[in-house]
Amino acid sequence: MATLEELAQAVVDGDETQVVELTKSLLGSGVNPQDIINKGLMAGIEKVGELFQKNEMFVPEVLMSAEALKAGMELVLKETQQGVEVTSKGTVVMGTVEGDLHDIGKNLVCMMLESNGFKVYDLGVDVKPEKFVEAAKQYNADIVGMSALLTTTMVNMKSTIDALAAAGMRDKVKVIVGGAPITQKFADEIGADGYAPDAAGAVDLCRRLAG
Amino acid sequence: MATLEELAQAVVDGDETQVVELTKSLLGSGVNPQDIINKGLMAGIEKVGELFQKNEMFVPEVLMSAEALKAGMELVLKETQQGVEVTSKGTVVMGTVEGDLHDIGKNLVCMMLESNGFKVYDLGVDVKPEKFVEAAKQYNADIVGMSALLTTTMVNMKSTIDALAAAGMRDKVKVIVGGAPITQKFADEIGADGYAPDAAGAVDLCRRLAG
Amino acid sequence: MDYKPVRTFNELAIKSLDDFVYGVAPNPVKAKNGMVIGGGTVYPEVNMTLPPMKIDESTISEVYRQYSEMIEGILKRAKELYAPGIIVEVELLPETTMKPEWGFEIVKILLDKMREYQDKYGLKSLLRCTPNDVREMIRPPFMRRGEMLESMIATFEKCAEYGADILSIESTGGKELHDEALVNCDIRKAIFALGVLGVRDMRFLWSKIVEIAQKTGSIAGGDTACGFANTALALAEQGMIPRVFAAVDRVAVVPRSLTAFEMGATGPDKDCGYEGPYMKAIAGVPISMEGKTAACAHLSAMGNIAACVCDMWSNESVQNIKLLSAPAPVAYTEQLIYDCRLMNEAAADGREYALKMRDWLARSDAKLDPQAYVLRPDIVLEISKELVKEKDPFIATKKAAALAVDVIKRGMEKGEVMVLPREKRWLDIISSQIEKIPDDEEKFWHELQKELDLTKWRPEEYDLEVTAAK
Amino acid sequence: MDYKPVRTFNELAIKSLDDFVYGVAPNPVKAKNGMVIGGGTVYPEVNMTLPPMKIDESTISEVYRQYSEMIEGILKRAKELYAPGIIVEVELLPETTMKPEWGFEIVKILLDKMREYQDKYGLKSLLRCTPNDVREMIRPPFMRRGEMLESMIATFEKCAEYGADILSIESTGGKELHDEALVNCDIRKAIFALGVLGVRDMRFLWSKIVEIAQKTGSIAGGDTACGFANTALALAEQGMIPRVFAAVDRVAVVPRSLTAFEMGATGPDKDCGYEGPYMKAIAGVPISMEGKTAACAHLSAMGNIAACVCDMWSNESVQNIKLLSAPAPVAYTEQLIYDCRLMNEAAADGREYALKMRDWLARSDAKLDPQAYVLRPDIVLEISKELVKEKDPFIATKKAAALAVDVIKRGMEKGEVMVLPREKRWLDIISSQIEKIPDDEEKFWHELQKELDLTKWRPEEYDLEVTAAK
Ligand SMILES: [Zn+2]
Ligand SMILES: [Zn+2]
Ligand SMILES: [Zn+2]
Repeated sequence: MATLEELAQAVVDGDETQVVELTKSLLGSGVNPQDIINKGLMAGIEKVGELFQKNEMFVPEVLMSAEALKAGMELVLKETQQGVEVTSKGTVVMGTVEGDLHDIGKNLVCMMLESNGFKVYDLGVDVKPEKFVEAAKQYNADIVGMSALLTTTMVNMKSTIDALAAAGMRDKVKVIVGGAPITQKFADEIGADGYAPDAAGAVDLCRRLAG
Repeated sequence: MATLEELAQAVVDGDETQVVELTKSLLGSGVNPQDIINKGLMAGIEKVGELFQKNEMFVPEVLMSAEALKAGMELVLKETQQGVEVTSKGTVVMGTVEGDLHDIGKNLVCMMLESNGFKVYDLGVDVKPEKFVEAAKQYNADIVGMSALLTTTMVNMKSTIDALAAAGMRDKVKVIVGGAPITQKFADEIGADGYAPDAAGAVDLCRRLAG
Repeated sequence: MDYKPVRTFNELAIKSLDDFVYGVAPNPVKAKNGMVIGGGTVYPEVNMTLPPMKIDESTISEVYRQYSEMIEGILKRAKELYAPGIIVEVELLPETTMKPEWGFEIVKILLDKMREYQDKYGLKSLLRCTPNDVREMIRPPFMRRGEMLESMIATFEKCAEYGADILSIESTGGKELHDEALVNCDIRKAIFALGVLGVRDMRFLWSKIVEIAQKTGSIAGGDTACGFANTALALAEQGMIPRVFAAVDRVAVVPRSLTAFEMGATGPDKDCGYEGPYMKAIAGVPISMEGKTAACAHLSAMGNIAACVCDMWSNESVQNIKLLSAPAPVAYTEQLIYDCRLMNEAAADGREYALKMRDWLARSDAKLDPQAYVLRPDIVLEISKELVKEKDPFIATKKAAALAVDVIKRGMEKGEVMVLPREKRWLDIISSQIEKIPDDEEKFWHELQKELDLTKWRPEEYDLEVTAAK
Repeated sequence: MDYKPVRTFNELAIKSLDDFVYGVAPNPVKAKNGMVIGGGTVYPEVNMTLPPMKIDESTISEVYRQYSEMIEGILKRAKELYAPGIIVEVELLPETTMKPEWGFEIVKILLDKMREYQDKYGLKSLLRCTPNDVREMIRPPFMRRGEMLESMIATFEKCAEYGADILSIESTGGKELHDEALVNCDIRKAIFALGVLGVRDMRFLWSKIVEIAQKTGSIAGGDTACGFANTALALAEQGMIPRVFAAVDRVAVVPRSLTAFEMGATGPDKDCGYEGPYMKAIAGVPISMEGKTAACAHLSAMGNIAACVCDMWSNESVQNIKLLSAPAPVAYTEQLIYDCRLMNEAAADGREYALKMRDWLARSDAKLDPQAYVLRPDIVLEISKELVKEKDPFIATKKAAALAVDVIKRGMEKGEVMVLPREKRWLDIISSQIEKIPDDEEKFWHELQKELDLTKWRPEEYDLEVTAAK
């Protein structure tokens, strides 16, 4: 018989076919859907988060796991009548600051956050302070994340924090920053709530801040 | 006959014997002592300052010029009855900041300032803020100069500036800073009036600030 | 309008491994002041950038002051260390490219000071001017029209007219798709992004840059795949994607980067293209490379091997911040000069010793990382020899990727290169992805359309028609 | 109490120029973890320091965090680049030496992490612990008594007991007088400061350090003339004093720095002693050197030649500030590792090629600056051979200076070294100053007293009696 451990492992392996099969089998043998989610699927993606954190999984592998998870989830939600709870870890509004065109670091963080159960709104690049504020309001964000790759645009992070304060939003959201030229010291200076040196660190940071 | 130009050149050459001889000869032939000082001796030391500035004289050469100047000055002051004016360029209180033991950069600046006509009080190394304030008062200083070679002591420059302010002295003196880890930006941040990257720069800076 | 290559490369410019060495290029480039790149001497190329600061009307005078301070420090140190010559690269930022008058003013500050040092002290120097590819500023980007393109071209023109010696760019055609390919480790999309989108955009862009160079007497340098394979390199260094993927991607960028030379550029190729050795092997152009002494800008597994066949040696980019010794641009100028001195001293003892030095540089890194391995001079020649057989850049790109996989697999078997255990399966994944790519470009495009996010880029900017229904 | 040498060097440890090469020392040093310095491999030695910050009770936890971050970054990069081993140097600051418990805690943080990397990843490493010579904190300094000396010794003891592998210091005996000598370019006072004051102080201090090393199983490394000849180097680079004076001063420090080995130290000598090659030639100890890749800490005219005969290769010191790539200590770790790889690869082809590499490193700098010229391996051997004939360190110091002048003059005549026109007369000035020095130390001391400012230092701390009336 399929076990919840096997299901979790299939998520770690990013094996969508296997995840679907095992989920079906577990549902068929009457296992509690809430358990399938918590102890199988979500346990798997937690493990993925850990491995990624330790630099033992590559991004495309994490993305495959996230795909597999999604397939499993949809199946459980479709097949079961009972209410099952899938709580989002939090809502993040993310963007590259004004004047800066660099996507990929920011995109990576978005993907990794989504893979790890966050709801993410990606505002793209060259994002003006007002746009961050607007989106934070609109999506009721827990976290606003800003990325910059240029030493000449990192200074715009402060403007966004100021704009959040001016809009009375500063105590409602946590602000995190990242990108090549950013340091913890800089983050402290501009009054951000956190800094992460890479995508794995960003996931960890968001977990702590939204927790 | 000896000329004022020759005297000035003898100062530049750091040739004490020649300076004494020429000074004697000029005094003997009735040249105005004030001219001997201004157009001979001081003109020479001005030239020395310029050459040092342009990295065309070494420190020991400047020191020899200063010695030669001194000998010439003493002679004029001794031999002449008339009042002659030798104005100091300004008074500088100088020290290495608290916690820092590095002498030589600070010593160099002191020597170069003296050679260039400043009155300098060297407070030594590991100088506490209060000591800077006290000395600035006591000597009626125009300029307070601070040196630091360590990144962990440069931060003490700010304390001295604060102490000067607390003592109501901040608008009475100009504050200059220097040393390996110091930058113009740092000088601006702590509210110093000037920064010089080396001894030649320090002389130039003091000239501008005391002028 | 069609943008046709003015040259094609059907055979290698480098005929023998013994002719493949630093300092010497088959087609050296001579600058107006007499400096020859690729004529026997490796020159330092120093690149500097601003410390953290905003650029706008209120700070622009401070921006100018920064550049002025940096160039003075760099030239002073180069003079003190008796550099035989120096290349200065200024990579203009988005702000200073979008306002061509700002970029121009910076170039003027640099060139004026460089001329002063040449006149006063006999220090010869060249300025490489690299505007930012600001077409990206509008998303999805207009590649062949609009204000951004116009500003960028105006910047090239103004700077070239004032005497910028070398024109370069890190163009971004196809980058949106390539970014997506990277994080998913999807070599199919990467190949399309490079071999179709990148090549088509570079044909357009380089026809313009070469025209400006010809008009002004500047040198059309080259165009690295910085936004492509260097992003892969950075992600691999962070452990985000497998190093083997970055290695394969590096070789796959070769036909794209070669496009500049097909359109009439002459080199020196720009520093941040680790694919440079392939350019030198195929087009015979001199190349600038960066490695260990660019650790100020990025870490890499190719610190020494990158120097094997370089004609200029660069620090990529360093901010104007203070180190214990001096501003960082001055410190890195010193380091580059000493690196170059060593290579040039070895070469002064004869070709035999330059080759020894080259081989030590290669051996030091090649076995430890597949990204370094694909830069080994013999491997570069082996792969390049196959690539020049292909007329079509898309096919060549696909072939480049496949050859890279094969070479790395063979290297592993022979114990010549180490691949981490958890990366091995990725070689097979990449292989099987490549095999699925049809040889027909149109067919491939048709196939891919369904998978693409066409809100991110505009097919029409690459002469592509959307034919498939989603 | 008398502090007598336990060893004297009457002949060269290096018998032939062909045995004078990087990576190999006549008397290699083996550490507890099996690493051998001078046994064939050049290892990187990374030194890191704090960014601008205050050190006091309120910031000490941030100080610890900084060191913890730096060591993690350094070791991680060394592991990723497969360094065969790495040496980490911590130069404690005055604050962290005066409070031995702070210095100890820093050393503990470093060692614990280094042990973790050794256990987890097999990365071998050694810690060099260099307390600050805080005796200077009181002016005029007490050299052989008082709280400062006690704190410094306690720091050595605590750190050695916890397992610091190598003990070093940049001792300052005689520095007050030498500083004065430098700015006046007075070689007489410099010789007295080095050959009498420096030697006497080092005999005292190193008897203690060697004792601690023996008690704890640490290695007694060495003691550079950093406060002496490196100050001269820095002043010469700034154009404050002639380069020829700095070159002569460099050779004049040899007998002083040698004192550590006469007292029982075994090497590896500390990085910032550019006189290191003389130590290796005479005492046969392995040496750490720094050059171009220490441009983060100071500029120099010896960027390559410094590496000629090194056994470890260092960056001297770099602050924990962020570069575009990574924190600066990580970037410099990478650079050092690649530098070492290259030297080790050449040596792997045989001694013949290590010697070729050595000669290129030497040739690249030797002709351009007298400070580099006196480090040329053949010159080092030539001068060292004369120095070992002298039993008395004062006479040896005087002789060292005279030999340096002669060698530079001869080099100029032979066109082997360039001396700037306005420096030439300084060689004659220095010569005539040296000639005036009597061979009798007592007589010299008596003569000098009149010229000295004895408010700056205490003759009794050097067993000197003030005999002359001023
Ligand atoms: Zn680039
Ligand atoms: Zn570049
Ligand atoms: Zn030192």
